[in-house]
Amino acid sequence: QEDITITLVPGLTTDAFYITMNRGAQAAADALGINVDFQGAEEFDPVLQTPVLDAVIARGPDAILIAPTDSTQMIEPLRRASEAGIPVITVDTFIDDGMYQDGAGDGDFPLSYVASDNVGGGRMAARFMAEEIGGEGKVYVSNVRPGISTTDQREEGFLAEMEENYPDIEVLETQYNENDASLAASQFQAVLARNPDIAGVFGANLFSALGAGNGVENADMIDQVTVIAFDAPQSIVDNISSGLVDAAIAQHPAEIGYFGVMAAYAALTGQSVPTSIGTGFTVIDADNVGDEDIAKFIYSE
Amino acid sequence: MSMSTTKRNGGASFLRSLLNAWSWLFLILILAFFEIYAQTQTGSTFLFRVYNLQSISVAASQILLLALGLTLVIVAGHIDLSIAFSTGFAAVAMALVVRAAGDDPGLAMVLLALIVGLLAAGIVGVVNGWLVAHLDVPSFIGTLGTYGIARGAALIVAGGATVSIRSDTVRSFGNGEIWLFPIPVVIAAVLAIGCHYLLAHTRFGAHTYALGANRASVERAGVDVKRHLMLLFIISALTAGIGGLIYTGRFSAGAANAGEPILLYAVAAVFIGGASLTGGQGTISGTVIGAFIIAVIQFGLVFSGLPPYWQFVAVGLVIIVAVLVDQSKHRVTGDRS
Amino acid sequence: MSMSTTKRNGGASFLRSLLNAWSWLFLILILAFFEIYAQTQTGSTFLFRVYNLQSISVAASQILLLALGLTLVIVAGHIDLSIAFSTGFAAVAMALVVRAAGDDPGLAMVLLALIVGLLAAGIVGVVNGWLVAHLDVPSFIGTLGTYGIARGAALIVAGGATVSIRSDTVRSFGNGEIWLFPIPVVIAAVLAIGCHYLLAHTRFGAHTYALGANRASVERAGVDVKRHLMLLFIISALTAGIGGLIYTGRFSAGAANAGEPILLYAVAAVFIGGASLTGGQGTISGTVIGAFIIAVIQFGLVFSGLPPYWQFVAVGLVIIVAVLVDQSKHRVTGDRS
Amino acid sequence: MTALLEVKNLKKRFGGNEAVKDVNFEVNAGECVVLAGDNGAGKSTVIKMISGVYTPTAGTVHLNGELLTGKSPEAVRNAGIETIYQDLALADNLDPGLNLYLGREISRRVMGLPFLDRKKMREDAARVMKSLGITVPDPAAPVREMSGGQRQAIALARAIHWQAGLVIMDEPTAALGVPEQREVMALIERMKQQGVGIILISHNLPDIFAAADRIVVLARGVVAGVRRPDETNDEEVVRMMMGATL
Amino acid sequence: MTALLEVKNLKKRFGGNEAVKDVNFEVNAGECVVLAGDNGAGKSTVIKMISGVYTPTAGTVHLNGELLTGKSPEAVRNAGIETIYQDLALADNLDPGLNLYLGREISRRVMGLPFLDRKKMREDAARVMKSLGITVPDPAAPVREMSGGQRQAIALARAIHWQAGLVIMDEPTAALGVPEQREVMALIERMKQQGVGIILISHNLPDIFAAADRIVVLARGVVAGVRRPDETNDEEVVRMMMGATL
Ligand SMILES: Nc1ncnc2c1ncn2[C@@H]1O[C@H](COP(=O)(O)OP(=O)(O)OP(=O)(O)O)[C@@H](O)[C@H]1O
Ligand SMILES: Nc1ncnc2c1ncn2[C@@H]1O[C@H](COP(=O)(O)OP(=O)(O)OP(=O)(O)O)[C@@H](O)[C@H]1O
Ligand SMILES: O[C@@H]1[C@@H](O)[C@H](O)OC[C@H]1O
Ligand SMILES: [Mg+2]
Ligand SMILES: [Mg+2]
Repeated sequence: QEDITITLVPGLTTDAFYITMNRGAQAAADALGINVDFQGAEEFDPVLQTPVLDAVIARGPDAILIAPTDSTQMIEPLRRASEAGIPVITVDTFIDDGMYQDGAGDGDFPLSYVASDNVGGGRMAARFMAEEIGGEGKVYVSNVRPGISTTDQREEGFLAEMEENYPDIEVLETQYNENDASLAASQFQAVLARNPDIAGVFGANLFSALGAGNGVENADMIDQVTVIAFDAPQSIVDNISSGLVDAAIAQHPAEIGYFGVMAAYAALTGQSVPTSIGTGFTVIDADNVGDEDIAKFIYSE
Repeated sequence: MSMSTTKRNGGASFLRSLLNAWSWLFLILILAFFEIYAQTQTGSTFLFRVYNLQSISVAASQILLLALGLTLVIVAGHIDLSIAFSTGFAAVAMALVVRAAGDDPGLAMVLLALIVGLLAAGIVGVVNGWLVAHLDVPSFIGTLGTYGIARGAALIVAGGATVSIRSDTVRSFGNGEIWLFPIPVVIAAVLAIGCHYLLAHTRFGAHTYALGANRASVERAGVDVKRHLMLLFIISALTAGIGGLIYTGRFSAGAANAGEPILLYAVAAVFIGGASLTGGQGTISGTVIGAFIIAVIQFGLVFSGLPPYWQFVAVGLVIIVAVLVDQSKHRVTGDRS
Repeated sequence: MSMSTTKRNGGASFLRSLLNAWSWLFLILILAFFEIYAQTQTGSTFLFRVYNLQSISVAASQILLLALGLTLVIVAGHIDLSIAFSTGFAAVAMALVVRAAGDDPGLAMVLLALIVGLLAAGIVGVVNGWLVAHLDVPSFIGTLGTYGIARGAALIVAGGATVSIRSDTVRSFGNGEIWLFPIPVVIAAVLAIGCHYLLAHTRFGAHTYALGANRASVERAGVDVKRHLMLLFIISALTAGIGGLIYTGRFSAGAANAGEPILLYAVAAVFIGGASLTGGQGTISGTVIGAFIIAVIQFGLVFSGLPPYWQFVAVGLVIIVAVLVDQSKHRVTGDRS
Repeated sequence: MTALLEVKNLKKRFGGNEAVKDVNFEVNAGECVVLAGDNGAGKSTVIKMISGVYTPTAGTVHLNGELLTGKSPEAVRNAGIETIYQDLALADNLDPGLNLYLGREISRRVMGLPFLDRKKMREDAARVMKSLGITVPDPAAPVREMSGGQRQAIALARAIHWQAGLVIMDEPTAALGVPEQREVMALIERMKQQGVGIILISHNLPDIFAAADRIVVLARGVVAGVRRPDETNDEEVVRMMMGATL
Repeated sequence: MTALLEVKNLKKRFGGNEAVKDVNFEVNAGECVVLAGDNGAGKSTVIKMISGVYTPTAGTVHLNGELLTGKSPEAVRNAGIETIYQDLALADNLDPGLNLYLGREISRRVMGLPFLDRKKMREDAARVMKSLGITVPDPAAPVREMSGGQRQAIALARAIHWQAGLVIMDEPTAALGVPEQREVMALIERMKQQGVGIILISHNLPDIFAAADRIVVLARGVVAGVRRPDETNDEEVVRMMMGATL
C-alpha cells in the first residue's frame, strides 16, 4: 500500500484555504503511509484547471481529490478521469448537483463530496452580521469577481438569509474587487461616502475582507461598521485581534483534506464511502480568538 | 523565431532556413526532456501516448484561438486586449441561444447558436476597428475599453453567472474527436492554416506586414488602411469568438470570463513566436509553436510533479530560454552588427 | 494627453499649452459630473470632502507606484510586466523580515525590512535589465519570464499564502497621515516628482525619449544604451517595489499577488497619459492624470450606486472617451494631415 | 484644352506655421515642371497636398479638370498620379518586389486560391532597378538591409513601373550614384515623350535645367517666379529661391 | 609620422553577402579623403565600421596609432571622431537643440540640481544651422516636423559643433539646397585649414573634385583606385566606380 498515490487538485494553489487543506491531506497520508501530491492552477478558473487536471490524469494517480472550479464546466474534464479508471472525490466544491452515485445527473460519477457548505457559510455570516448590527441597517458584500463558484455561493447564502429573515437590513449592491485589497478598500470608502450610515460589510474572501477592514480603519469607523470575513488565515485573525475585523467564518479545510484522503483510501481498499461528508464552520470573533482550541482552525500560512 | 522576414521572403538561403527551425528544435528539446524524464522516473512514456498529445493539443488550441487573430493585429503594430472578453461574450451568447431552445436542441438551433455567438464577438471587433481605424484611438486603450464593455455586456446578458446548457450536440462539438483528433484541435488547425494563408500568401497579409513597419508606406501606396484595420480587428474578435464557442462546447457552459485567464498566454505565444511590440514581424507558424511551447511546459511540469510554485519559476525560465535560443540564431547569422 | 513632445519641448505656443490641459479638463469634467450627481441625487458633496479625496488619492497612489517607473520604460519603447510581481516580492520580503523580528519590532528592524523589500524588487529589475540590455531579449518576453520567476519566488518564500504581521510602526507607515495627506499619497507624490524631474529635466530623460524614437540615434550619439536600459528596469522594479512596501504597511500583510490585479490599471494609466506602444512619448504628469482618472471613476461609480456589471461597461467607456478627448485636440491643432 | 494638373491657391498651415501660403501652377501632358526652392520652402508640402497625404488648408487641385482635393492617396493614385516621396515611404521589412507592387500585388492561383507571386514581383523589381543601373545582392532581403541608393531606386521603380499620367518626384536622385542619376534624367526624357506629365523637385541646378520645361521657384511658401529654362540662368534661379522679389 | 586615421584590410560580411571585401586607406590631419563609389559599393558600411556601429568581420582601424576596432560608438566619438550618417540618425521626437547635443546635453543648476538647458541648446542649434544657411520656423518643434534639408542640417550641425579631429560625412549635402551645399563646401575647406581630417562620401562629381585631397574609389567592396583630383577626371572616376580594372 506504500505505492498508493493520490493527487489533490485545489481550486487554486495560492490560497491559504487550500494550503491548509493540503496540510490536512498530508497528515492523513502520513497516517496511512501513502503519498499525496498537490497540483493546481494559479487562479480559480476552469480553463486553467482543466489542463492541470489533464496532466494529473496522465500521471495516473490512484485517486484524485479535486475542488472543481465550476459545477457544470468541470463535469466533462472530470469524466475523463473517471473514464480512465481513476476514482474522483470532490472537496470544497462539487460538480453537477453535488449528489453523487444516485443515478441522476451528468456528474454522478464522483464517489464523495467532502466540504463545508459555502451557501451555509454565507448564511452563517449573515446571521452573525445581523446580530452585530442589531437587525437593521445597510450592509453589502465585497466579492472577488463574478463567476467563482465558492465566493458566488457565499454571497448567495448571505443574500438569501438576509432576504428571508432580516427584512430591516438593506443589502446594497455587491462590489467586485478583482482580488485587489486596495480596490476593495477604495470601494468601501465610496460606499461609505454614499451611505454614511453603512453598518456592515461581508468580505467573501481574504482580500475582500482585508480591503474592507482597511477602508473602515481609514474612515475611523471601526466601532460603527461590522466587518465579517470568510475564511480565517492568520492575517484575518490578526485583524480580529486588533478589532478591524469583527468575525471570521472559518471553514475547516484541514478536516476537508484529511477526510478527503481517508475517503479515497477507503474506496481504494474496497471499503464503502459516504457520498457526502460535511465538515463544519467555526465563527472566530474577538471573544474567542485567544482561545487555545480556536488556534487549530486558523489556516496555515 | 523572429525570422519572419526570411520566412516571408521565402527564397532564404539554406543556412537561414535551417536556422529557422530553431524554434521547432527548442520545442522538440522540451518534449525530449519530458520524455527522458518520464522514461527514467516513471518508466512510462510522455510523448507516445495519444491521451497526452490530445490533452496538450487541446490546451494549445484554446490558447491559439485567441492568439491567431491577435498575431495579425500585432504584426500590424497594434494590440487587442478585448479578445479576453470577446471569447466570453461569444460563449455566453451561444449558451443563451442553446438554452433558450430548450433541452437538447436540434442541429439547426445549435448552428444558430454558433452564428449568434460569432456575431456577438464580431460586434466587439467592429467597435474596436472603428475606434482604432476611424477615431484614431490607440489600440491598447481602445481595446482595453472594449475589454471592459464586452465583459460587462457578457455578465449582464448572462445574469452574472455561467450559463450552463445541456445538449449532446454541443457537447460533442466541444469534446468529440475526428479520428484521433479532438474537434477543438481540428478547428484550431483549420483556422491556423487559414490565418497562415492570409498572412503569408495574400495581399492582405503583405499589407499587414507593411502596416506594422510603416503605416505611411501602405497609405501612400493607395491601400485603404482604415478598412484594413477594421478587418484585422474583426478577424481577431472572430477567432477569439470561435474560442468561446469551443469553450461552451467543451464545458457545456458559457462563461463571461472564459477568455480572460488565457489572454496573457495568448499574447505570450505571439511574442515567443517572434512578433515584436513595434509591429512588422511575426508569423502564424511562430505563434503555433509559441502556443505549443506553453501548453507542453504546463502539461509537462504537472506531469513531472514539480511543486506548483516552482512551476511558475520554470515556466518563466523556459519562456526566456525560448527567446534566448532564438537570439543566438541572430548572432550566428550576424543579423545584428 | 499625448502632447508629450510639446510638453518636452517646453516653449510651446499658447494655443498648444492650453490644449495640453485637455486631459486635466477631462479629469475635472468627471469630477464635476460626480459632484453634480452627488448634489442632485444625494444632496451631499462628492468633491469637497477630505475623506473622499483621501480615499481616491490612496487608490491612485497604489496604481501610480506601479505606473511611474513603467512610464519611463514605456517611453523608452519597452514594457515591464514583471512589476506585477516585483510588488508582491517586495511586500512578502518586507513582511518576512518584520515577522522574523518578532511582535512589534522597533524602527530599526522596520527600516531593515524596507531595505530588504526594496532589494528583493531590485533583483528583479537587475535581471530584467540584464536580459533586455545585454541579451537582447525583447522586453515583453523577458519581463513575462521574470513575472513568472518573481511570482514563484514570492510564493515560495511566503509559503504560498500571505505573510501577516503585527507592527504598529508598519501599520502607521501604511495608514498614517502627514497633516491631511495619507502617507502612501505623500510617498507617491515624492516619487512622481522625482520621476518627472528625471524624465523631463535630465539628460537621462532626454536619452529615454530618444531611445524610444530611434535607438540608433542614441547609440551613435555615444550614449551607453545598455547601462541606460539597466537603469530603466531597475527604477521600474524599485517604484513597483515601493508599492509593495506600502501594501504591506496598509494591510499588515505581505501578499505575493499584491501587484497583479493592479498591473492592467497601471499600464492603462500610462497609456491614458499619452504614451504609445512604440515608445518615444508619454509624460509623468500624463500618467498621474491617468491614474487619477481610473481611481476617480472606480470610486465615483461605486459612489453613484451603478450596478456592478454596468460599472465594467462604464469604466471601459470612460477610458475610451478620455483618449477621444485627447484625439480631438490633435484634430484642432491639425497635427495629423 | 485644360491642363493635365492644375494647382490653385494651395495653402497649408501646421499649427502656427504657414508652410505653404499661396501656390499656383499647372502641368501639361508631356511636360516636366520643376519645383525649385530652398530648404523648407514648402516643396514637399505642396506635392503631399497633390498626392492626398495632406489635406490643404485652402485651395484646389484638379486633374484633367476633375477635382482631386480631399481625395485619399488611394483615390489619387488610382486617378493616375504616382509619387516618389522624399522619405521614400518604403516598408522596410518587405523585399523590393513587394515594395514595388505594394497595394497592387500580383498573385497566381493555386487550386483556385490566389497566392502572392513573390518570385515574379521580385524579378520585376530586379528588372526595373537594373534599368536604373542598380543591382541588389539579395533580392529577397528586406529593403531595410539595402544601401541608401538601392532604397531610392526601389522608390523610383515603384513610381515608374505603372502607366501613370503624372509622376511626381521629390528629389529622386538625391542618393543615387553618378551613372544612375544620368539614367533617371534619361528616363524623365523618355516619359515626357510618352506624354507623361512630371513634377520634379531637385536641388541640382544642372539637372533642373536639363529636365525642366518650366521652373516654378518656391520661396517661403509662395511662388517667387516661373521661368522657362532658356529664359533664365543659375544665378537668377538661386536669387529667386532666396526670396528676392522680382 | 603616423596618419590620423589608418584603415587596414577592412572586411564586412552580412549573411552570405560580403559588402566590404578589402579596404585600405589613410586620412591625414587637415586632409579631405573622398570615398566615391556606385550605390551599394560599400561606402556606408566602411564608415560604420570606423565609427563603431558595425564590428568588422576582419581588419583594423587605428586613430593616431591607437587601435579603434571593436570599440563602441561612444568610445569612438570620445576619441574625437564625429560622424554624419546617411540616415541622419536623428531622434525624431526631440527638438533640434536636443538632437544637436544628444549625449552631451548641457544643464544649468537650479538649487544644486541640474536641469536641462533647453533654451540654450535650442539657441545654439539655431545658430549653427544658421551658419549653414538654414532657419527653422519653430526651433522647439520635434525634428519629425522638419523638411528634408532642415533635418540634414541638424545632422550636420551635430557633427561640426564639436571639436573633432576627424569628421566623417556620408552624403552630407544630399538633401540641401544650392546655397546650403555651397556653405558646406566652404565649411569643409575651413575645417581642413584647422587641421581636421575629413572623410566625405558624395555622388556629386563637382563637389568631389572641389573638396578632395584624395579620392578613394570603391567598387563592389574593394578599392578600385586612389587618385589625387588633379591627376584624374570625371570620366576616369566614373569608370573606376563601374568596376573597370585599371
Ligand atoms: N508635419 C509638419 N508639421 C509641422 N511643420 C511642418 C511639417 N512638415 C513640414 N513642416 C514645415 O513646413 C516647411 C516646409 O516644409 P517642406 O518639407 O515642404 O520643405 P521643402 O521645400 O520640401 O524642403 P526640403 O528641400 O528641405 O525638402 C518647413 O519649414 C517645415 O519645417
Ligand atoms: N544591414 C545590412 N544587412 C545586409 N546587407 C547590407 C546591410 N547594410 C548594407 N548591406 C548591403 O551591403 C552593400 C553595401 O551597402 P552600403 O550601404 O555600404 O553601400 P553604399 O556604398 O553606402 O551605397 P549608397 O551610395 O547607395 O549609399 C549593399 O549591397 C547593401 O545591400
Ligand atoms: O475558499 C476559497 C477562497 O478563499 C478563494 O478565494 O476562492 C476559492 C475558495 O474556495
Ligand atoms: Mg522636401
Ligand atoms: Mg551609403
